[in-house]
Amino acid sequence: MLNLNNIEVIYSDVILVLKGVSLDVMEGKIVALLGANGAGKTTALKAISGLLKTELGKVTDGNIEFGGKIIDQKSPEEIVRLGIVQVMEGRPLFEQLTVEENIKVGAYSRSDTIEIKKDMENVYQYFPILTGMRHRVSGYLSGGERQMLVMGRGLMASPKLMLLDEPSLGLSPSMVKEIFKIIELINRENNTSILLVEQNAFAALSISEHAYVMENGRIVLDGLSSKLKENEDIKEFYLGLSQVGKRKSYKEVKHYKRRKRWLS
Amino acid sequence: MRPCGVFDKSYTLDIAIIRTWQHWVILISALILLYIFPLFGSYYLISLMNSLAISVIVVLGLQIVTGYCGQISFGQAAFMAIGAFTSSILTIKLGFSFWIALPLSGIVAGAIGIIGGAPSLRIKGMYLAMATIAIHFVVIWLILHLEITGSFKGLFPPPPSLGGFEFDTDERMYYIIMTVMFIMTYAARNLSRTTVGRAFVAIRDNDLAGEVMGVNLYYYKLLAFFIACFYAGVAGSLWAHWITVVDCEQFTLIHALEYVGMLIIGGMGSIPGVFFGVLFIRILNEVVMFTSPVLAKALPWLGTSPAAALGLTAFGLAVVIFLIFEPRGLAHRWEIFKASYRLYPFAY
Amino acid sequence: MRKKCLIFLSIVLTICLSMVGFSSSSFAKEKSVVYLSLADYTGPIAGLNVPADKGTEDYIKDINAKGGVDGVKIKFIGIDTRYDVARAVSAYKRYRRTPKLLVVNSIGTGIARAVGRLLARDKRVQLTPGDGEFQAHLGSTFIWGPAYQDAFAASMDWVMDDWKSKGKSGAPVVGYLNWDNAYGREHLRGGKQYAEKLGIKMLPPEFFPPGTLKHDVYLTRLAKAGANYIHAGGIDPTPTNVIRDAYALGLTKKIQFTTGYWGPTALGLSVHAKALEGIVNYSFFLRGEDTKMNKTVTDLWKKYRGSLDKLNGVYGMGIAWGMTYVGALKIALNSVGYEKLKGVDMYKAYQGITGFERAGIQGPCAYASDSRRGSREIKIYRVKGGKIVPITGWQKTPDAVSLHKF
Amino acid sequence: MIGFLQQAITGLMIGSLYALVGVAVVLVYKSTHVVSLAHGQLVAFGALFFWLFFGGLGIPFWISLIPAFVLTALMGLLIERLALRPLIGQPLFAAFFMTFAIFIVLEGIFVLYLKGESRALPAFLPTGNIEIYGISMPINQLISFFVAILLFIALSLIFRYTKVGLGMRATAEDHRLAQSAGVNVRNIFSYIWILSAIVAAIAGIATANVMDIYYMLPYIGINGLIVAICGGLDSLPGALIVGLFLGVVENVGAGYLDPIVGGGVKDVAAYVVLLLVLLIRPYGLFGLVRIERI
Repeated sequence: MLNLNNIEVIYSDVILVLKGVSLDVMEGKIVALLGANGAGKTTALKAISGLLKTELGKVTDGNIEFGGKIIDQKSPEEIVRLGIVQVMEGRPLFEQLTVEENIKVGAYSRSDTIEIKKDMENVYQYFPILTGMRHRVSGYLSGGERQMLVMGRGLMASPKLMLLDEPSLGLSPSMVKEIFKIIELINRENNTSILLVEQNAFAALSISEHAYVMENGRIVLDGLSSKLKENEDIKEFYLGLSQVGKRKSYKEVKHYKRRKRWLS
Repeated sequence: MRPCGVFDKSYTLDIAIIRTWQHWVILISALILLYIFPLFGSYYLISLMNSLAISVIVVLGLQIVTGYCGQISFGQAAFMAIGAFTSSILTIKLGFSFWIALPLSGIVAGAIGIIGGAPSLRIKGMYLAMATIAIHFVVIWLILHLEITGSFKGLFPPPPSLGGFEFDTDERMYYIIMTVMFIMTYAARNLSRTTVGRAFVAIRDNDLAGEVMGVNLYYYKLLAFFIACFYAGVAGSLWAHWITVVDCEQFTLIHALEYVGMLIIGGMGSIPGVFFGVLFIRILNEVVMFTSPVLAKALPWLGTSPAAALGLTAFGLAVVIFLIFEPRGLAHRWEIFKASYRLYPFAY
Repeated sequence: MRKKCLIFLSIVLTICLSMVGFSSSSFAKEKSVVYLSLADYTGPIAGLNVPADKGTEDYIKDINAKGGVDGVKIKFIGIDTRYDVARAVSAYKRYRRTPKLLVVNSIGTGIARAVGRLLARDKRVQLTPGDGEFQAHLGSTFIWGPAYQDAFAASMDWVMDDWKSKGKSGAPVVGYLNWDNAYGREHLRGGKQYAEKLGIKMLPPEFFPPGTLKHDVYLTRLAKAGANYIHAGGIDPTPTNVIRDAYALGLTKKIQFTTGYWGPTALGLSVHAKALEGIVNYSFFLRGEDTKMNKTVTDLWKKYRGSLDKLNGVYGMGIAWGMTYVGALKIALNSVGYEKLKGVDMYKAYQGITGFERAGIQGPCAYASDSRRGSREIKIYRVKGGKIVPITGWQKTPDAVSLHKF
Repeated sequence: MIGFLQQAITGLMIGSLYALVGVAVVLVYKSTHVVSLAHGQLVAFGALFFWLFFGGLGIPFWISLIPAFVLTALMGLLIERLALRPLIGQPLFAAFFMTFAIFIVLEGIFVLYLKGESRALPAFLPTGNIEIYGISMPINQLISFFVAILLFIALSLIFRYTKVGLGMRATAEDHRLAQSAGVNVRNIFSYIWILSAIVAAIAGIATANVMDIYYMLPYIGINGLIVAICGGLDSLPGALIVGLFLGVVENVGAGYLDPIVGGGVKDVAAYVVLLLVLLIRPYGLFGLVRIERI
């Protein structure tokens, strides 16, 4: 459904961030995108959702295809209309707006009032906590509530593809569990494809079907999540397990890292 | 960008304002040309040069507070008024000579500028800009309503004199104004490479970060206002003794806006930019002045004399065009030109 | 984009420069003298200057068309100063060394004072509005008509007459409302003393900044202090605006408003005829219906401007300036000839033009070696039925300038 | 006491006009983060356009409102498109200077058109005064006062209950976030400028109704800016309250201080208020304090 074909992204005409990234997201599937900080995961998401343009970034090579249409020159709101919603990192909210208004903004690109009402009820079903705070100003929500609100807002655009950027960041383990449960639920019930960027590789690999690993602006590894989970390197770096399942010391990791690289 | 083959072999050389002998030649010949200008320049050109130089001094001050220190000020015209009136009061009522009144009026304007700059400690950006506009009106109102400033009648300061020699014509004033302008330019140019200048730039780029790094915000912000208003005060004093009549109708908000426009067109944070900006706006003004009678004849619906209206529009449009197409001002163009000249025939 | 912009700018610049060349080369080789008008054509006093300078310009055009003054053509230059002293000074400096620049008409009290010093040094004639200080100091400045204070004093005479004719006893209370600048205060320097000598009770004067949009505060204060008459100053449309506000407050019924020379002209009348009904206006030049009766004025207006409906009384004043200038030029040319003609000669000529008649637009010229007054007569008008009609004939103004120590 | 109340009520009437201009400035700031002086000219040109149709051509009141609004809105739109949009991404004060420059450009055109004359709108509101407890109020000013209040309520309703209003509020918070939520931010900018230009035009017509179209009319924009800044720039109720307050301060100040200091208080009252507000509460009386991070 979504294909990134060898895209290259440059910020303010100088900084080359993505150096030829290709990835595919199939319809109705959850795809995970893993990688260290600064690998270019968020940039890839922004390239898809069109938000790059607001940050002086540009897709200079390759193209992004969504449902057969090339979308890399489209504006963010057009892309939303096509059915791609990005749930940004850091859970940004419209803090002066109430919870309900925040959710309503999510449906801004739609004009089918009845459907919107239905979707709104749907969102409240997914996130029952939000029902009680409908008219509260959203700036005072807690981290987990914010994450739910942000995802709920994303859902309101009735997306075919959701780009989730680190939904588990800074949440308690139980909350992370809940969030991931809901992600799966959304995927299953609405048949929404999900591209998930995560640091919590274990959780991401558990719910996703397919996964990509990025480093330094390149995709360095990809495959079925179940397979990747078994991959030694992944275990090393993302799951924090040594070959025999023991924790390794930091020193060894450094040593190993210097020695072995996937690329370059 | 250094010319090819010129290297700085010592720190002194690195921070020198004038680096090569070619610079010296250009500087000295330009100075000579400047000083012998009255011998062949027409009367009108000399008076234009005088007003240009006074504007340059005012905009230099603005460059320091806005271009270097990042504190937007629309109060320059008001502080010029303070300088002009201080100088007039000192010479007329207290019998000071012009030569003492000139720096004193700068200091008085600077001191009042510190009060005027006080809001900058709490606010910045357009809040500060609006505050300086407010200060402008309050200052002008005070001048109009105080007895000592001659109230609505204005004051008539005498032309400066030195040992019986009266600087009472534009040609004679020219030398004083040019010399003062030269000194002020040198001082401003020098300032930008000292600790103070660097502190200003730090405050401009990020005042909080600057404070964390040990720049005393209050001190340097107020210092920037003091210097800017000092410049304005000196310019005001020169203006007063050149025109020999001051009243507050000479210092309006439009003038203050014009100074800021000059700064934008010239380029923020650059001393040569000040000259470019002042020249550009003044020449534009004169061109409009000259062409408007012709235009009025060609297009009768423009009215009897559209000069003022067209002048405003031309000035505004110039600022608009520069903000869109060349936000770094003429100084930036000048740098590009210099660099390409030095590197010729290579591209870089 | 940038390139286009540069090209555009350079085209504009070349056009402008060529125009500069064109306009400077058009200084004729024929015998000509220059009349410079530093006037505000677009600011607060434009309502006065534009029609007035049109009058001068048309009159000069007419004289030139008839072959000039003894073969000498007059060049009229009007500079828009926008009520800005700095601009006026630099504009004068531009023309300071122009040969045969004899007279500078500097409109605006602040401008007159700033440029006046330069003109005195250059020994050139300066014409200026009714600022009494010049009369008191006798520089090389001549005022257009009676000084402001003289005319104000004359209006106080009328106030006393009016008060008595209404059969009221006691002293009338007069309020004064004017601009917060030099011009606005000039009337009182001498005028106040005169009024008090007559036994009029003057309220503390009210001043407001030029360009104020609403005048309710001042008007209500004066009304509350019991003013029977209010002098509304400023230059049209300011007095019109003041009276408009008074009308909205319902004050015009109780209080008689008076205005000065620059009070409601055709401009104000065309905008607020209803509010202005009944107000009194004193003037040293013909205005309103009187202007339309004056053949000189109407002929010139018809010739250059068209329909009489839009004729403004101030246009006539402009013609009077032109007439005085031509009259003085004749005297000067007779005495020294064209080649030697200088500002000083014109200065002497202006002093010697005493009693000069200007087609009845203004009283006989009162310029003399000890007088700077353009005339000493004023006429009092009243707005009736949307028209400015005279209610008195020419009256001689008292000398109020001498009552103030300048 | 009656005198004081009279002054205050007169001030309120004038203040409602300031408030309208302030509201127009706040509208633009809220969504685009541009502090605009150009609104002074929108006010003046709004009044001028209305005069052209109503006074000049003699078209009935309600019909001539339409072209006046359309033309002013077009002007607002052009300012946004041609001058401010290219500045996106540049420092905030570039946009601030830009509005100053636009103010000057339009000032030139305005002055060129008026040539120092003034234009009065034919009376379209009933004239005369109402007297309540000895306080007289001109009816036309009273009407424009209520128009201002109604307009303010209408704007608040638009903001609260319509989709576009929601989009505007969302845009005001965070441009990027709004974009990612599918709000067409550029369209919102255009709508905002149109809306605020229409508010400015209404302010212009209301102002011109009591004070004529005069060369000083655009300078009401500075008062509007003061109102907006004192109110906190992003608060509509703030603009309303401060606007009314400023009108009262000006009038009462002029009424009681003028005889003491010798006139001209009206000229500086607004600026003194601004300075005081900025010194006491730098981000306005009703504004949100933004926390700055390095």
